[in-house]
Amino acid sequence: MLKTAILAALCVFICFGGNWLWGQTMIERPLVVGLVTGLVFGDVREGVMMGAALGAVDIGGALSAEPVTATVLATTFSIILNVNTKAALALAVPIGVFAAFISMFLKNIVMNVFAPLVDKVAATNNQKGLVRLHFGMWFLNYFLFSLVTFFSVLAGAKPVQQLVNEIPKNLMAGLSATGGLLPAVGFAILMRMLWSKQLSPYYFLGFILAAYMKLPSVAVAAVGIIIVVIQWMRDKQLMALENNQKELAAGEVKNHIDNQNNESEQEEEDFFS
Amino acid sequence: MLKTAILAALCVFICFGGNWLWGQTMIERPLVVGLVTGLVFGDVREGVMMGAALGAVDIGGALSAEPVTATVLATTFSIILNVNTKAALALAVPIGVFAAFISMFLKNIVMNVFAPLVDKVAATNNQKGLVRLHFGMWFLNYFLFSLVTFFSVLAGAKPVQQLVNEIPKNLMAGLSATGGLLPAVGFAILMRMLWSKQLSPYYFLGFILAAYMKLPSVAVAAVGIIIVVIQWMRDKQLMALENNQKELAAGEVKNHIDNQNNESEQEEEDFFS
Amino acid sequence: MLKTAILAALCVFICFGGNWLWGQTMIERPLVVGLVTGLVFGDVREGVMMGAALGAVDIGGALSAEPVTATVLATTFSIILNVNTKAALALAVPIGVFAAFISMFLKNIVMNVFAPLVDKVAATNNQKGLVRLHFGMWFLNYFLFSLVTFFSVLAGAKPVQQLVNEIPKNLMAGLSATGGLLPAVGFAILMRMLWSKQLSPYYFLGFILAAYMKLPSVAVAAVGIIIVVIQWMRDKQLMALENNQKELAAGEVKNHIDNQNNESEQEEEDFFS
Amino acid sequence: MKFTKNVSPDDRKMLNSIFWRSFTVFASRAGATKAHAPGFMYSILPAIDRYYKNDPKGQTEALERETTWYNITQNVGTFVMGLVASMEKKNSQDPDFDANSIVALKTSLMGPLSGIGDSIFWGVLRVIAAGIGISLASQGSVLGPILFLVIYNVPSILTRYYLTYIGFTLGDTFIEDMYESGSMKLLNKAASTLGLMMIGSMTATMVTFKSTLAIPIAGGKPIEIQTYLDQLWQGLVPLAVTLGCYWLLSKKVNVNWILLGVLALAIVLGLVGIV
Amino acid sequence: MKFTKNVSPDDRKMLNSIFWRSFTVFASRAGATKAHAPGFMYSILPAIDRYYKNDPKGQTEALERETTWYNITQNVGTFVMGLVASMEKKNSQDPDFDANSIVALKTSLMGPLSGIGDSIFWGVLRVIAAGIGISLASQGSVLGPILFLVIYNVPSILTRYYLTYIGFTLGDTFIEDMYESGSMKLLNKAASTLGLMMIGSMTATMVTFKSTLAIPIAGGKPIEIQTYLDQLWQGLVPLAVTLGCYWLLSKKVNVNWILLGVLALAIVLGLVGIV
Amino acid sequence: MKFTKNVSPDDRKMLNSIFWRSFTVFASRAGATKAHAPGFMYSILPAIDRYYKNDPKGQTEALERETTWYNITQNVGTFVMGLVASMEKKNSQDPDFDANSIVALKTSLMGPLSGIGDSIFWGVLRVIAAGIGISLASQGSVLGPILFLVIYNVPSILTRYYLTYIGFTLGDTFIEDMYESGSMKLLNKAASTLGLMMIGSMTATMVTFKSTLAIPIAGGKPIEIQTYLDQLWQGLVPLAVTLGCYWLLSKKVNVNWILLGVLALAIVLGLVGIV
Ligand SMILES: OC[C@H]1O[C@H](O)[C@@H](O)[C@@H](O)[C@@H]1O
Ligand SMILES: OC[C@H]1O[C@H](O)[C@@H](O)[C@@H](O)[C@@H]1O
Ligand SMILES: OC[C@H]1O[C@H](O)[C@@H](O)[C@@H](O)[C@@H]1O
Repeated sequence: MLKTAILAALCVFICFGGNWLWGQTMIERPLVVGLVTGLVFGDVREGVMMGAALGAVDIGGALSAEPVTATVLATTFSIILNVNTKAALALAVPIGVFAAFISMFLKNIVMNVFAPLVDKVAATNNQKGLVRLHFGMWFLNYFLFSLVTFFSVLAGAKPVQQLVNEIPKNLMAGLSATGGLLPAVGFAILMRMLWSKQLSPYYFLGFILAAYMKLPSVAVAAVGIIIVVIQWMRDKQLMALENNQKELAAGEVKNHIDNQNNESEQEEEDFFS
Repeated sequence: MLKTAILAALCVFICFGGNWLWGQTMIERPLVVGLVTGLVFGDVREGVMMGAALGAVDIGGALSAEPVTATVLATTFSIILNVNTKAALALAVPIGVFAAFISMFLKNIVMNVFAPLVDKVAATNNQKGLVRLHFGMWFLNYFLFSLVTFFSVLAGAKPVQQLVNEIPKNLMAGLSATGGLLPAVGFAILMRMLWSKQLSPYYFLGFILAAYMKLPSVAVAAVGIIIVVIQWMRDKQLMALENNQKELAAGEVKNHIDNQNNESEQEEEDFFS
Repeated sequence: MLKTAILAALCVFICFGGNWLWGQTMIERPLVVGLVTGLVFGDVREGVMMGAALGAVDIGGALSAEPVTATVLATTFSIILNVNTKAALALAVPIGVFAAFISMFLKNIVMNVFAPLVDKVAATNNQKGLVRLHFGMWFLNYFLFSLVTFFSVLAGAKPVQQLVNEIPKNLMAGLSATGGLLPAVGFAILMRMLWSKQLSPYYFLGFILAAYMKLPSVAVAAVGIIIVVIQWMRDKQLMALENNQKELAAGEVKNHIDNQNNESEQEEEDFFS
Repeated sequence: MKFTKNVSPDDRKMLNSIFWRSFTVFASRAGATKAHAPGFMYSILPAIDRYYKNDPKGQTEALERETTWYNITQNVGTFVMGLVASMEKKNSQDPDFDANSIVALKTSLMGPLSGIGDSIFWGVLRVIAAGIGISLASQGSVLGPILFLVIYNVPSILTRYYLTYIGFTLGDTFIEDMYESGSMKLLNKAASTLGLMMIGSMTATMVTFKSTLAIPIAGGKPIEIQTYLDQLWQGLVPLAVTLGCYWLLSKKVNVNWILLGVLALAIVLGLVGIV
Repeated sequence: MKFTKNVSPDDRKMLNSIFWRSFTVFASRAGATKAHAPGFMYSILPAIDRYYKNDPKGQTEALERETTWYNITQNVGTFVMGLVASMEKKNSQDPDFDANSIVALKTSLMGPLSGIGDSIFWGVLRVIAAGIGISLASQGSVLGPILFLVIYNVPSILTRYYLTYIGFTLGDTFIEDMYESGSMKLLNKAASTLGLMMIGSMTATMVTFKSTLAIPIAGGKPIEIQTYLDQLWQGLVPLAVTLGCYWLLSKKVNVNWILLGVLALAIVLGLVGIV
Repeated sequence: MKFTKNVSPDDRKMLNSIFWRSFTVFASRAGATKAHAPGFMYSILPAIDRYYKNDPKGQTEALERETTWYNITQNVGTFVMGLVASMEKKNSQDPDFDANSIVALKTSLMGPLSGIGDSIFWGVLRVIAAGIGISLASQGSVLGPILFLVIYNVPSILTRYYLTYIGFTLGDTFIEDMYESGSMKLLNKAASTLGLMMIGSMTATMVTFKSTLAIPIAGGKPIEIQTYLDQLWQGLVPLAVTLGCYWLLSKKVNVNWILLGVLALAIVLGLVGIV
């Protein structure tokens, strides 16, 4: 069983890791995963059909299971244990649900430990370090993730399910909640860079438009652009006034007076119509 | 049957055309159409009751059939063919649905061919031409429309229904879609007259208020007026500043200085409170 | 029965009046009212349990009956008439609905007669009068209200219900409507104090945000604050410009010129970023 | 009525003429792009002829201004006619008047006035009249249709009449005030702002497009394209088509070609099964 | 608490007095137009007497300012009382202070503070307390009502107390800052803007009107008038009545006549079957 | 394509390099706070190295700018990469350039571009490809997965390629224009305004919190706390946590402590049964 477990984990690593390493080319969709697993275990037809079955269920992301793990496990069980499609799915999908949680947990929480390193390579302009970090994180994440499949095959489906059921519900809920709250830190960092007392109202405006008026982000952006354009024209008008004033104050009145008058008249034409 | 067909078409022409020629006085409502058709075919009571029957169905525009055609046909069938109300309605209403489409098609699409003529009479200040065009379009539109009723009576209800069913669905869908898209051209013409780079954001604001915030047009207008009033006061304030500046630049400082100060103080009072 | 009626009315007066006299401490909740009535009539256990029964129904204000009256009556009936809980509730709750209306009517409409007196004590700085008025209104209101309970117990539940049913529906509807419309006068008085032509658009903006965009008042306030902050900064910018202009006009140019330039540059920095 | 009293006999003659002509405003319909423009032009002719008496160029320009899309519940549309008359008057007297504001104001009034007008006349009044009429008619009485017509038309025609005068009088005072305070430039900006907002909102509600295309999924429910279009941007196609037309117009493309293009586009979309 | 420490003994005495009086704020209710104004006046008296000690005119003016409609969840209303006290202090010291901002600020705080206050106290806290209380009481235990009262009142009264101080302290600092930066004019504009927006939103939600009139249609379902009113303008009647009252007030019509008028209007509408 | 033609050979080399690197943009994920920042940094390196050739300080600063949260549908994210490249170019040439606008612009583009990108690529294109692929595969044909990959990837990769160039070219022109009209200050204000609005909207939609706490009522239905939280303020907890983090950051608290704090908070909330 060890060889089977390693091969299955490899399939997950290739399809899932490969998809995100290289352009999200969709080699993580059940259709493709089924094909790959079929090739590895020597039954392409079975693999492709299992992929089609899971793919039809998952269209539009309807499945709450992580589809790569689910497909690999279902295909493996079906080819190796020789059970039929239905039974293989019934064994694989619950583990896929657990895998979805693990994936979220790895990406959002475990990988947080590398966040300081990102700042460090940037602060030291350590470009080689950046490359190593980037791909190192990739490897670690998907390697760890493949272990779910590895142990599932090794231990057999049933015991794994039991184990999963024993994790306290409260703990799981808390871990899930971290994923919802952690982006706050990222946004706070962005705010540090953009915030100014003058502009802070716009942060809350964006919040209200999304939270209360239920506008999707394209519409918030459109409203934002409208505001920004109107603001811009007003600012330009005021800048012109200020500059005129400075010139007046500087006593350059005599020379520029005619030009200025014409100019500001023109501007007025622009702004008030 | 020819005489009957001509009389029925005449009823449609009088009621439908007459309604729109003269003040939408509602002589196109089933109630009135029934009376007129009853008078023409010599059975006022039957006409009035048929009108009441159809009128009760159509209140609030619940009917997708064009009511004039439906009422005239139903009344005609009932008086001439001597069938009962139910049967007459069953024959007439489907043709009325077709007539509704023809009416939309004539008004929105066929009549488009006259749009250039409208521009032409305007460009040449040809007022007689305008009058002729106005009433000519009226006659043509409602004359053509009456033909639906004419042929329906002449050919009998059944064959007409069959003919209608044979029009390809895709073509009908396409023709319907033109009605939805053509107003775009009308709005584009209006935009040509009002558009300016400065004010363009407000076009999109109006769009978003209607499309995303689902405001009805009275509410969009109210928001618009609010914006316009606020903008106006700001603009006035800035104009006052600009004018002061110009006077300063022109060296008229000495004479007006006191008045200005008082004035601008007063304005300030106004604007900042 | 007179003694019982007086005692029951006293319970209402103590619980309802007491609650509003002193800090809305919730001694008007069925739970507490039941306890008090139980104490008065010598069966604490029955009172507490009746309170619990009514309290569970009324959680979140689900009951359209006025809870104090309903609880007192139900407890009284149950202890004195010795009927069971269900029956006591069936008798008491309808009278409670009527009492809710009476309470609304007293507070919103009858008490309006004292509104001019409030203005009068203020206009004459009659502080003692204010105190007397404040507590006098309290006493009158809750005394009158207790009479509902008094007469209900005295007359017995049935006849009271009949009486209530005989009030014309139209009159009741009209009286109810007054409660909905009278706050208009209060708001109009507030508007008199805040209204200015310049700011009137914001009144309508608030209306639209609540009526059309369905924003709750916290969100309207948030939008208001956002607007006010943005407006404030613009106003400050314009005030600076105006002040500079006045100084220029006053010929103070020479002395302050350098400082001003620096200052306005700084301001610009502030406002345009 | 106060509004009808302060009007000079000549203006009164003109307004009455506009009132009568307004009955025919919806007689013709010049397609989806101009709607009832000819009817509006016909109705407003008395004003044009009066204020640009010996000025054919003025008449031409005024007529050309009015060739744009027009559609307002006709019983309240006379308000706009009166208003436009008062603005044309000002325009004929003052070379500085910005004639564009006439179109801007007219345009910004269409949506709200029709919303109100249709509610009152088609919603409430007609339904009341029909309710009474049908009750009588269903017993075969001729009184049914007759009462229906009377109940509906008396208030309608009175409204139509007085609004002609109110539009004219209000417009006159308002525009005079603007002039005296020297705010014509601001008036034009305000009218254009409002006009553009209303065209924007009409683009969203009156230019319509709905794709019926659905991609069938083997073993699943079909994917409806319209859902994704709405997710991208509500009313994407109407907005794109309107802006496209505007862009073509600003490139001096003949409007007839644009019309034909939109027609062809819609039919092709139909034939290939997208709508 | 930091907020209670930096207050002078005299202010502390005054604030404590306001705190205690605030318990009676809702004792009286002067009808729908003033609501709890007398309670507010009674509560704020210690501040008025303190800051306008030998100035009966100042006292009168201050009292008159506070006769307007007042209604805030009482446990958080003390925040406003503290704030008003700090503004009256400033007003008594500085002749340039714009006393209107006191009303403006008070008004703009009512809606949001009650929204928050009612949610927390009536929504959450009371429900928690009742849940626990009912569980015990349904077994006949006197502990039920007692625990209910304790759980509810301890946090409520603490909130009431500290907010009195917080309102006063915050207000003091804030207003001092405004003064130093010379922005009092802007503060008044801001408070009035916000106040008007909140009155507008309260007009929409708290002035209510619903016609139950329905026109029966022979052979169809009845037409409900309210539907068409909403189509015309949401909250048309409340807005019209409010603006009407405002207009009458600005024409110096006595407020009692207006009240009577609204009363009569509502009853007549009821009698003729419109509401 | 016009957009790829007007680019100098050196820029072309750089853009191609960015294009290829962009395939790995989502390879790593540095937790919920930085998301795909390292991938973005790796992809943009060619531009940084080119424009700050002998300027390690410039390189460092540029890299540090890019360490913030990054997440855009990757097929359209190259547009932003091109744009950032053009802005880094300007920044390297002009000491007055406000480098903050780079972050501002990038941030403001994330939400809308992902909204559009996800709809088109994950919504429409992938679903079409899967529909066709599954039909074939369910009969056991290897053509199923292959066609699926081809149909999906050809348009995706073309989009990715051209958007790299379009972002660069558009950005270049736009920024040049701003410079000439002397509006850089305004550009920065505009970008920051937009950026803050988008972060505000992302706070509302992407920071999530839902309490499952419910108070059971003896003899009634349970009271759900989340309902009252929403009544207080929609998204109260996400907003409070975000502002809290911001406040801590501005107090120079180390970001790692903040991260830990949020983690601990969430887990504790879970353990005590609030979420
Ligand atoms: O909506 C305004 C107007 O549009 C069209 O002209 C017709 O439907 C009228 O009945 C309606 O009043
Ligand atoms: O809404 C504020 C306030 O209004 C009234 O006074 C009562 O309903 C209180 O319970 C409530 O707190
Ligand atoms: O939403 C943008 C982006 O977010 C994540 O990176 C993934 O879910 C991608 O598939 C998606 O395109």
